[in-house]
Amino acid sequence: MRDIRKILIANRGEIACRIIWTCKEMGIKTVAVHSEADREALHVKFADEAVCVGGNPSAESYLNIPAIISAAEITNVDAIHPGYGFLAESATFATICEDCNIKFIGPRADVIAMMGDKVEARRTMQAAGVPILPGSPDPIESTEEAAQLAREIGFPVIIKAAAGGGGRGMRIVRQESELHGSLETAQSEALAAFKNGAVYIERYLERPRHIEIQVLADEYENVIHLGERECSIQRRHQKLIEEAPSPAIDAETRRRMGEVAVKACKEIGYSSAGTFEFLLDEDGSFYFMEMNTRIQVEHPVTEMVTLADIVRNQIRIAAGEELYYSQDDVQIVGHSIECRINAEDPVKFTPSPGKITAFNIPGGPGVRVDTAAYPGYTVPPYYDSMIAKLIVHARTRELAIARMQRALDMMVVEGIKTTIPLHRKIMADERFRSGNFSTKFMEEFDA
Amino acid sequence: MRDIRKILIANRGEIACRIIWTCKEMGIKTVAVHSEADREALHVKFADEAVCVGGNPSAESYLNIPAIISAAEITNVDAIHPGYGFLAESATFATICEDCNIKFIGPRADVIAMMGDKVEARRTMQAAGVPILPGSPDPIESTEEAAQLAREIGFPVIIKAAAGGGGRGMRIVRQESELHGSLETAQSEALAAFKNGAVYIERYLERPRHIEIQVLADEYENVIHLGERECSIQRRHQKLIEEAPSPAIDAETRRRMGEVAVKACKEIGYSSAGTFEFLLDEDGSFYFMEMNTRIQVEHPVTEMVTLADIVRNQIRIAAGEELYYSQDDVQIVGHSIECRINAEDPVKFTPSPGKITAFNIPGGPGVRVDTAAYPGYTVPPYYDSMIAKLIVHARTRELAIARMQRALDMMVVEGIKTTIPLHRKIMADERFRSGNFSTKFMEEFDA
Amino acid sequence: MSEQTASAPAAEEGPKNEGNRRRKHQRRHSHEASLNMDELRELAELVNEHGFTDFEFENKNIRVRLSKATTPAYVAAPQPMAVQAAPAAPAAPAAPSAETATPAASEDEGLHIITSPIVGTFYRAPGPDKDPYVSEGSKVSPETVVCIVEAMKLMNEIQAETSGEVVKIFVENGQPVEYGQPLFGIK
Amino acid sequence: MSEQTASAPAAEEGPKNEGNRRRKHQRRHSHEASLNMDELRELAELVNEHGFTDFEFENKNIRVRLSKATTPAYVAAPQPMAVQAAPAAPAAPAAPSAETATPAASEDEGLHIITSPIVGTFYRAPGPDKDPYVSEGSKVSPETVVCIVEAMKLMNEIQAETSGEVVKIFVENGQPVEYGQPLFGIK
Repeated sequence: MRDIRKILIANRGEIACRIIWTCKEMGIKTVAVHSEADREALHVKFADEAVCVGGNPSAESYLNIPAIISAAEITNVDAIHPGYGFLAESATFATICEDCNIKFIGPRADVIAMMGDKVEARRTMQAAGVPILPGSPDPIESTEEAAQLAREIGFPVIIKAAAGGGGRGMRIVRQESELHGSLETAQSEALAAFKNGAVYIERYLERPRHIEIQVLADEYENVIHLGERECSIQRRHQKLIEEAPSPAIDAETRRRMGEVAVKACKEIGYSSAGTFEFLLDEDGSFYFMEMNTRIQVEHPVTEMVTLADIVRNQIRIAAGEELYYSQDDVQIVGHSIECRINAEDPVKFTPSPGKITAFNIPGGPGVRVDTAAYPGYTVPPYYDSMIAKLIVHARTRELAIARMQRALDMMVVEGIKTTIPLHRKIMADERFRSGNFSTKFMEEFDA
Repeated sequence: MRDIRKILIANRGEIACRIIWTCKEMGIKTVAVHSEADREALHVKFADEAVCVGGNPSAESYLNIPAIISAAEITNVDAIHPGYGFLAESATFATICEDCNIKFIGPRADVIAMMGDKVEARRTMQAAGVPILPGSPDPIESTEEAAQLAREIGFPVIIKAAAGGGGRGMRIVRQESELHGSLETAQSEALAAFKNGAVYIERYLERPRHIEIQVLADEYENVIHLGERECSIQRRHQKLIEEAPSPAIDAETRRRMGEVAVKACKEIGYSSAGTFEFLLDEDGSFYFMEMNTRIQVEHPVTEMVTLADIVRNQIRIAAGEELYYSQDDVQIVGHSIECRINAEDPVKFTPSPGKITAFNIPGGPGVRVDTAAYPGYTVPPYYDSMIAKLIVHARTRELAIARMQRALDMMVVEGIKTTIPLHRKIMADERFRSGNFSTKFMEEFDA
Repeated sequence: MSEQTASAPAAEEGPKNEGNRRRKHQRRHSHEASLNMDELRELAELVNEHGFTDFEFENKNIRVRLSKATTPAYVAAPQPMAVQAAPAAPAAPAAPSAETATPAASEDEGLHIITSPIVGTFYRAPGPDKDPYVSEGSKVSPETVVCIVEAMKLMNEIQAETSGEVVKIFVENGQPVEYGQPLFGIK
Repeated sequence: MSEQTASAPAAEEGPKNEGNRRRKHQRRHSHEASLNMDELRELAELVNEHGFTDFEFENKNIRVRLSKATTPAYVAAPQPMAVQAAPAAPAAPAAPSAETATPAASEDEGLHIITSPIVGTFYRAPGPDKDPYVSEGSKVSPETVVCIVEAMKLMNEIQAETSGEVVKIFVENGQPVEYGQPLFGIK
């Protein structure tokens, strides 16, 4: 058992506040780190202590490992919570934390490193019995190898960067003639974006859903899952709306996906919270995409339907405690939806930083808001555009949609443009309401 | 089945907003009524239409039956929701609504009238098999009668106004020598406060808990209960903090109390949401106090642990629909606490109306805020001092208290005094945290 | 997009009010010697351009003060009403009252306003085929009945309670009125 | 009662700062006899450029006052930090930095401030038994090492990067410092 009395939060915005809230509830002191632009940010105001770690660009502050480690040392913290983004999936950072005898709140560094390499992760998951899309076991070297493989798998296929994410280094190939050009483009994009040109190839699903399973694993091989999240409403691989449970998943599929994820965690010695992302095909089969070894933006929908506090679980697991509930204790109650409110033009998606002149947060039954914004807050242009997460919970999906519509109507953000109008449109959309949609939803919605 | 497409809300403040939220979720149009002072109030801004019904004193506006009925007529509403307080338990108002062919959202006028008369209510409940405190079946006429009765019941006894509430016309008598004086005082207080000097007498419990059962009844004799609320933290019969479930109630006691309440509803032909208030004695026996034939201030704690929307149920029942879930569907999940944030001095409890210069509402997991206040809002001196209800939900009572402490820390109200510091003190109090307290808690806490 | 819509009235209000004030000040000071109109206009523009909300100028001949009302409370308050006003029922009494409850000060300054003492329906005549109680130009004394407001099937005759001439009628026959809503302007 | 506590610093700040500003401007402009439009323009630009929200000028002939609305944002922003600052750990770097990060303009105006380029622990000397690199009164050139900031077990020598005399040392030996925190004042 490790004594965790003080945690440095190596992040900003709503997730830094979210972590502080749970620390307060656990009686744990908090240290905020911040850039110069974030001196007036809410995570700085709510933390017990705050340290300015550098200039405004993320590389100088929130990605500045020496500065963050120094801040941890001068404030004498027991652990660092990395949140999501920034250093959350940096095996290097996790290793340095270990070396400095500061507990990194997340899985072991070697597990992060393994899951960060898509090819390695795929191989490991396959060995652990997780279904994966038919494809190349190793990075593709030549067009000939790719062609051979694609013929075996069957077109369409997708080329993906081994190190990547967010759509960069990704190409869909529908016939063999396109293969050579797409392979070269993907490799050079991957090299530019991730300093690693390795790509692999796998079957491409035309209308899949993005379904992810939330797991909790302690250091003693106790692993449970908290059901799935439906994350198919994405725009260019950026999630916009998430739900729990998924309208496409029944109890039996949930059990099967959960069991696969739990077994895999045990195989790789995973501990902490984590997420298995799957593609669910129209025929009900599902395939591993990647594992996120950190808290997710969309974790609140799972918290709403299970009443679990996932951050609390992360901290307890990091302290060496055993999971304090079993799979049988996990009940999915009602339906939850999250809308990401971004400081963006709701049509063109161009960022809209600036000062928030009016800000009203909705309240009432079944409404949760995670935000670091407030009236008068200036959204800086340096970071992520998400300013709030609007989350609702109700007995059924239909009631949850009605609640979200009401909450969106009550949410007032003036001074900057936000995605609120887009969310209103999606909530009113017949296809969304039917629950019958895929990751292609936004492409077709835009059109 | 009645068609309810538009509802006038004969109330103000957070409960008016609360009702509007559910109406929005149900696709029902809303009409706000307001006094001149409330022209800028949030319920006016969020409603589809608004009608100024009179001057600032409640008697000229929110209690002004002709003005409210006229407002309902000119806006052509199908129903009126009375909220709590004001006209919510006025049988006269309910009757006039019926006469004007406007559906009063609540039970029938004759049921309201019966429950409004304490002696009558007591008699009816006794006949329906509800345990009542040993005492006088009829109003007490003479000291002799009182003395005879008190000897039978055993001292201490309490004298209560038949028409009353809120502690006026109430006297505890511990020995026979005090009886005559107390009786006269109680009668004259009752006469002054309620224009009705009738009082009755019953056994006085030294350290009872205030436990209430939430019921839902439709017009077809379907009745369910949503478990209990613990409301023992009161100051001069004004509730300050409410919880669900009660730390003193086990599943068996809940079932017994619930069954008694459900049976009574069927006996009296009750329909709509309602609350049975009980005193729970230290030995586990419970006694009927009164029935509230309206939505309660503290209804959110029940909503948090059952995921029911009580206002939605009221409206559906008023529309002539059947209850859409049965007793078996009602699950109590986790623990919820509500703190009433009043614009009052936290020590002296003197009202503190005025302009709110800064207002931050807590967010994050398991936090709900019901409020009609906003930055810049001026709390008028004419009405109730409650400006917000802070409600939390967590897996256990201990976690809920920690969450409430965190939420109280995050809640910022500047410009006026509030009861936030008092709630912080209570949440940190060992006796409160132990769960072992009675309605005497605040008397002893103040001391 | 409604948050943009909602902000529009607030944004318009500032410059409009300021315009009113500026005109008033011009009227008051235009005859005075040491600053002429052009200078004042330039001054006002200058002060506004820099976002000042208050300006005072004074010497032995002259004193100038310019001020712009800031309403931080209004800006900070949620204003979803503007969002909903458009799709709301057209017969809603809220919408007309919002416009007429505070008649533009410039036009109606000096008028005595007869307001509705009750909520109900406004009728100008005692019956459908009858002549109106009063019209523009009618002289009234305090006891003159000027209209009926029907509430709960009761016809409530409203008296002028002042003397003068009816110069403005704010509400149309048969329209709903709320408490305190202006009915007539009397000069 | 902490919300009352929290509001106190904000309330004090306004009048105090305003007082400072007013005094400064009186000093600067008191010799002038009158103002023409060009001067007023210059004045407004000057005041605006410096971000002042209030300006008053008065002599026997003339009195000028300019003011700009202060941001309501600050008032509306939650400020629980003040609440928690008191019970927080006394060795916290946040507390001292909050005070020293922006040295009072009146005292330190004209000083060149050497700030910490990294987060770490501030040492004035190369070792526990050694003399400080510099003291008040020391002359420095750009290459002069003025202190060490220890970060991750590394001793980072900080150079003056300017020439002059050390007139102020903001941080005590052995104290933690954050990025951008003032270390020395050089004149």
